[in-house]
Amino acid sequence: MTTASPVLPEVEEQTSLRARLASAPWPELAAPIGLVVLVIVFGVLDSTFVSGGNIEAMLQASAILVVLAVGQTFVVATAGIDLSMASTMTLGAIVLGLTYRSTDSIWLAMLAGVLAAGAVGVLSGTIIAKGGVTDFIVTLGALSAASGLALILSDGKPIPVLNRFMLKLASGGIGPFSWSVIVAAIVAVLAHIALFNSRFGLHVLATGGSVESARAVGVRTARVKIAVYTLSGLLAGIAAILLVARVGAAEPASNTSFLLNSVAAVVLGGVSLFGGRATIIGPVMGALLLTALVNGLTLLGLSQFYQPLAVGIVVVLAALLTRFQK
Amino acid sequence: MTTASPVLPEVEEQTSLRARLASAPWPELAAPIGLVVLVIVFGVLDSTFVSGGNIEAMLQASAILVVLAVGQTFVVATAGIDLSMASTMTLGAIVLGLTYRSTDSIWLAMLAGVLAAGAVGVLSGTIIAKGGVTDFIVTLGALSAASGLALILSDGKPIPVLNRFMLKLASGGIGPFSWSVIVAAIVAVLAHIALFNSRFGLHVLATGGSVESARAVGVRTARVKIAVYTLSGLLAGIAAILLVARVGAAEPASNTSFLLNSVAAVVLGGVSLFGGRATIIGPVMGALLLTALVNGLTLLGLSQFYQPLAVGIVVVLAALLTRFQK
Amino acid sequence: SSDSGGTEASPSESAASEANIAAVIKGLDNPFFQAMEDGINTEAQDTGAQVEIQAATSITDTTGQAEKLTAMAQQDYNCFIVNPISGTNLVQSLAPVAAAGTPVVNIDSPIDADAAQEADLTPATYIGTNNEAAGGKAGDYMVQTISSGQVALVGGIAGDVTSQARLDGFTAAVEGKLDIVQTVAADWERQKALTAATDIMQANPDLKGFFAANDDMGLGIARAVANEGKTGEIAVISVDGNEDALKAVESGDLTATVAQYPYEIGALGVQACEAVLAGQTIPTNVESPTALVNKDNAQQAIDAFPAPFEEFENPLAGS
Amino acid sequence: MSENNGAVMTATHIRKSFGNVHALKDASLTMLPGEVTALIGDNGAGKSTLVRCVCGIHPPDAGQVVLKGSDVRFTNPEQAREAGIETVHQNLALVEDLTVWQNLFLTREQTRGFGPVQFMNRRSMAKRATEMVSTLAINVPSVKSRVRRLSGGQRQAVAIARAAGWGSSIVIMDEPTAALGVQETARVEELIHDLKANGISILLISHNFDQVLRLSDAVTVMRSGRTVATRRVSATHGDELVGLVTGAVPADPEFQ
Amino acid sequence: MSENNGAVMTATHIRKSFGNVHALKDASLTMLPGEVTALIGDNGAGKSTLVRCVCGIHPPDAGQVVLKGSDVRFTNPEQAREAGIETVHQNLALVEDLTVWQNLFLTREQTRGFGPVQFMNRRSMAKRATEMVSTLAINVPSVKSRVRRLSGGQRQAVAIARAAGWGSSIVIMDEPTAALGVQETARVEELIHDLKANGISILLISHNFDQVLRLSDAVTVMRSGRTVATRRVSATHGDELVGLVTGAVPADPEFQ
Ligand SMILES: Nc1ncnc2c1ncn2[C@@H]1O[C@H](COP(=O)(O)OP(=O)(O)OP(=O)(O)O)[C@@H](O)[C@H]1O
Ligand SMILES: Nc1ncnc2c1ncn2[C@@H]1O[C@H](COP(=O)(O)OP(=O)(O)OP(=O)(O)O)[C@@H](O)[C@H]1O
Ligand SMILES: [Mg+2]
Ligand SMILES: [Mg+2]
Repeated sequence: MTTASPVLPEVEEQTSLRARLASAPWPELAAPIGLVVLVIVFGVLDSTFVSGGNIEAMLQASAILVVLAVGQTFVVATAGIDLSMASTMTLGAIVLGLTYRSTDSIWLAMLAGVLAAGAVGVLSGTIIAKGGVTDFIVTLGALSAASGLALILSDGKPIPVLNRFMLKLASGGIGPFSWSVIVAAIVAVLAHIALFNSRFGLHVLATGGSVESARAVGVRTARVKIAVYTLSGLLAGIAAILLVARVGAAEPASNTSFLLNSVAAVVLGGVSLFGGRATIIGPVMGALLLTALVNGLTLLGLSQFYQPLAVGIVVVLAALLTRFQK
Repeated sequence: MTTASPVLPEVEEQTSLRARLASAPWPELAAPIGLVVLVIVFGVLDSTFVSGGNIEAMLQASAILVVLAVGQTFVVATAGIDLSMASTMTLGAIVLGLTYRSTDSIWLAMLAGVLAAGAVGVLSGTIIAKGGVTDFIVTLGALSAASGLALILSDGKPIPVLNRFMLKLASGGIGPFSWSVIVAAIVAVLAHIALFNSRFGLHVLATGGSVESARAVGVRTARVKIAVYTLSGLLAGIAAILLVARVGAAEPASNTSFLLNSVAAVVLGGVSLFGGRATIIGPVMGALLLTALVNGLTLLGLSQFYQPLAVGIVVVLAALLTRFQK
Repeated sequence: SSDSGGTEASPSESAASEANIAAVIKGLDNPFFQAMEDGINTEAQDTGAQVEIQAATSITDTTGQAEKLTAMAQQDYNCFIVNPISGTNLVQSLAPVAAAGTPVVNIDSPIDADAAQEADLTPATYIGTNNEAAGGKAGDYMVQTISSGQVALVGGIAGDVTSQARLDGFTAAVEGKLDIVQTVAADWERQKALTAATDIMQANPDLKGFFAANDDMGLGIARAVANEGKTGEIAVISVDGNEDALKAVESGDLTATVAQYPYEIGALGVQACEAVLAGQTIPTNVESPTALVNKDNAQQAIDAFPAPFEEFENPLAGS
Repeated sequence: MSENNGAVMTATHIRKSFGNVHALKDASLTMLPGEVTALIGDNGAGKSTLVRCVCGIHPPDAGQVVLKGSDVRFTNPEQAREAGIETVHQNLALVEDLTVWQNLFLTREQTRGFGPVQFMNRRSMAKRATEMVSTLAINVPSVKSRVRRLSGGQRQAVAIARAAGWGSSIVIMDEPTAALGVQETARVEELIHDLKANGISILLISHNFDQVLRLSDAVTVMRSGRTVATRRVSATHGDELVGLVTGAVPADPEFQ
Repeated sequence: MSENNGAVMTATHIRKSFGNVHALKDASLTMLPGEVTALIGDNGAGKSTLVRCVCGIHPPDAGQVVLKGSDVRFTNPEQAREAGIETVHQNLALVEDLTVWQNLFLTREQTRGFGPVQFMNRRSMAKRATEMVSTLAINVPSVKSRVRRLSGGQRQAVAIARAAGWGSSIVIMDEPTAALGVQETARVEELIHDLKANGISILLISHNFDQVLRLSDAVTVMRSGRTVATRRVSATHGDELVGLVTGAVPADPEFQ
């Protein structure tokens, strides 16, 4: 009864690279490949692009987007979407600014900022999980509400945050890596571990893969939902710190470009908006890609009107690349 | 062998309202209920809200969003999303303006505008269907590219379009209904028929419900994808006409507020972003709700900082309403 | 005081033709900045200077603007013209530029003084119009035209610095004379301004006037007023002085606009760079002209456009 | 029926409607400890719905569930699993995008670490998973491959392995061998014997009456949302069961 | 094997790999006109993959498919359906969010109207759908209810009704009765007889060897991606089939 046992179909047990490439879902490679190609092309066109200084600048510039993208990844992995990240970040920044102004303690200020942002996440998450309202609507509401709150609190005026520590955070660093870059890197590494080596991460992927099945085997899908939105809120708060450090002030007008870019980085990173599958490296690459793109086009001196056109085309090409690989 | 035939479990054959309500997926009622409640509340708070003049104004103001939302509905019904609608509309408007300036024929101009917008849709649809790139990325690229094109073509300057016909379209009309409202209404009705009484509509829903199954029974899912994006492009073009007529000029300004609102209207209308189920009435209601909301808040004299907060809260409440109904 | 931050420019770069200017300005989709760009380009052509212009992708894109500047700071420009979205968003990126001793010319919106100090950055000069003053001019004229009654304010994106300054200026000017019923944000969009204005008129039947933080919105409001058939009854005043707006004033749709001559600001920016590189001393603060344009002088303004129609002596042209 | 006959689980007078569809009108079920109880009935009779009510997926509209003598009202499946009820759902309830081992260990993860910092012990889970599956199915590719790529029968084997793997007191199997091949079916039947030998009570839903008669001690028959009869297997035969299922044989008086 | 024996469909030396999983290594299949051909094999043997290759869902990596004497290479399922091949997939290929009648008529819609303006004739389709289903299943709720709400067996009945409904020349059924009750199974077997009587060739995949021997004329056996034997039912018996499936009986020389 067991003669057939030589188990077929064969599967290379140790997932060799060849095997991984063969079976890997190509989308996940869009960002890395795109990034590499982009670097080569721009590098050839303009040597300053690959100069140490510029690479430093790019990394620094991408730090905020990387942190946001990581937060967004967890949400998207549960088949959700957090449209409010950008304005949550703004709210966090304002709270940070106000606290700093009144207490003059940057530590307290940063804490307050992160907590405020986290609170938005908790609220959205709870409404989504318990209220059973679609992620899109709730986070859209949060987007509007958070930016409104930021305006009210700041009375619509930017709050300068001139503080040596913040300045260091933006400019200082170890070797070529500024502190903000290091912060972003740490966030990414921790996120990777959380997603792939912790129960939480597994439950996130399960919830995204199939809520029904996840519930049926006892995953607390509601809690997971709340958790991921809380996480994205907190990361928006950390991004707020980096933002204030970079801009030197807390601005009440939310920077809308982060709204779509945070999701774009995630999707370019090969994470499906339908949930269930995710990586951290992908979205990070996506964020770098988007930043490098703008930087490169600027270096090439592409006139302002042609930039949006170029960005649009390159983004799509980057995604298409993975197809032609096949 | 057939004694059990009195077919059980019973199902009311003619789907009575009670039955429909009982089994209906509640989300679909978010927008209508929300709208009703909103009208009542605002009406009580400020009688001008329900005055003929104001209702006229609201309908007129919502016409553009309604047309966009209808287009978006078809895309979302296939589990896609068209982030580019707003800037496609902008591009359409610019092409319209330029053609009018050079040919002085409004008919030619409108045709050109609609075709240009349609072309964007065809392109996105083709890349998505044939290139196998996620809708989000492609339409994000299209968003960027279209607005870039609009800037290049217009050299960043608004193009005045002063024409009697366009003026009529915006101001004139039958009774209380201005022509633009009538256009929007016709679009909605035709869309409803297309979605529920044509093969195309069925194939759209099938594609959104499950691409694999739809393909397996021979639905040309690729064609369907291309078709819906073409449709949303064309409708963006029609919206462009209404926009130009309304403001009397074609502006390169990428109308970002329409970007999310077009999707928000659809989702508020109870259409699932995961595709497969859709209505037209829902999104139309959603569009009206969003417009009435801003109108009402303005009438109440809510200051600029408090409006975003209020909008955010009300949108979420509108969605929550359907839960409390249960 | 007229000490300049640019005097340490090395004599080797003194020839105008050697000016290699990087300019970073605000949003794309607003005619105001188109005019500014034109000004920069034309002036550069006339003087034979190299100029490279970049702009933020949107009026809220503070970090994006900073990134672009940072990128350009990598390249070898010998003078920077910057029009920051906010008082501080470009300071970080300008720090290395200042450190390298490259002159920085600040146009239109001012760089926050304290922040600049923190990064020991001293702009060679600031060229621009005081937006608060511009709002003030509009306010005074509003009082002049309607003397009393209700007015509503339509701002740009809520929390935007320029918008806020113009609204504040207007508010201050009409304080106690007119009654401001409402302030709404229309995100610099004509269509939104139109809708908002329509709503406001519904709510306040005996409204007398609108103030808009820029011409685009002003034109939208004018359209709304026209739709209500109240052109002339309700005064609409805005700021910028774009071509369309001037025409609208001429035709009477728009009551008045406070012209800020972005074209001139851009041109002055280039001249400033030239001057600094030529080792000249220039004033640290140059008021570029603003003028209130109403029906009387509209034609004049249109003829002169984009140049200012009133004479003003150019502090940079001298010496 | 009386509830204090030492039953390990009894569900009585369960009602459940979905909108206007009355899936369960009056369903009752008794499982005696250490026995295999079969639940049979036509398509659409309500078997799976009853299962979903018992294991907390759908809270029933009416009726009560008594587990080991105490009244229970599960509002979510987690509670049911914690109470020792494992289920193989008809739809298998696998997460297609996760690998085989991830599905097997979902909510039962093995972790190591210190205090709050706990990392998943992937290697040992993968190893254990391979054992769990190999006892049931022959042709299953690496436990590291995603469920999405498995064949119909392979998936079912995975779902069964999961339910059997966690020393629970009750295992519910909704048509467990429907998609299985000859060998796999044989192995699952062995498995059911083993579980029973370990004193685990099993609820088996099947359309294969030979299998039912072969494996189970008692049979409960449902017809269009109602329980119509219970029989000891020793005291019934295939034709009677067919008759009860189709309605040719009237319902028992106690259920009328 | 020879291809010009008037076979209605032959697939020869089909190979198909998914990444590093070699689902089909060398699969061949011959269907004679008007016959019921059974395809059996263990879980994961490659039966469903072979079916998906034949009906255009996965273009095969290698090998050829000959339909009524002419070489075909379907790149999408639509072509297969147009060529007269209807399939009941193991996963049923139903759109859960659509109603029963919509699923039945998908791509076969009845429309009325003038010229290009065609409206769907909902009433007549709903009516016809009710007939199609009622011949197969007893307990199916209104054809206006969404498939998502149907029970396992009800879904399968719908899928079968769809495949049988369109006077095609070949009907492929991948484990059609796996989830069906006694009566429904009986009806599906009747249906297969009727189809055969109408000269339609049928490919039946099943793990139920009694059923195979009862219904089919010829049997093809697959083992881990390879066709290992073909038999006339008249010339074989259950034990041999089991042996061939498990590998206890070696593959026929022609397949080595
Ligand atoms: N979620 C649901 N919504 C609406 N109706 C449902 C739902 N689930 C089940 N039903 C209906 O309830 C009835 C019983 O379904 P159930 O799945 O319990 O049948 P079953 O006995 O398991 O049949 P099978 O043997 O085919 O699996 C069916 O008529 C089905 O249509
Ligand atoms: N899309 C796919 N990607 C990767 N591997 C696949 C895919 N489809 C099938 N396989 C693998 O190919 C092999 C054959 O699968 P197939 O579904 O054809 O088996 P089967 O004979 O139908 O089994 P069953 O009787 O259980 O349905 C299995 O090992 C399966 O894991
Ligand atoms: Mg069932
Ligand atoms: Mg199969």
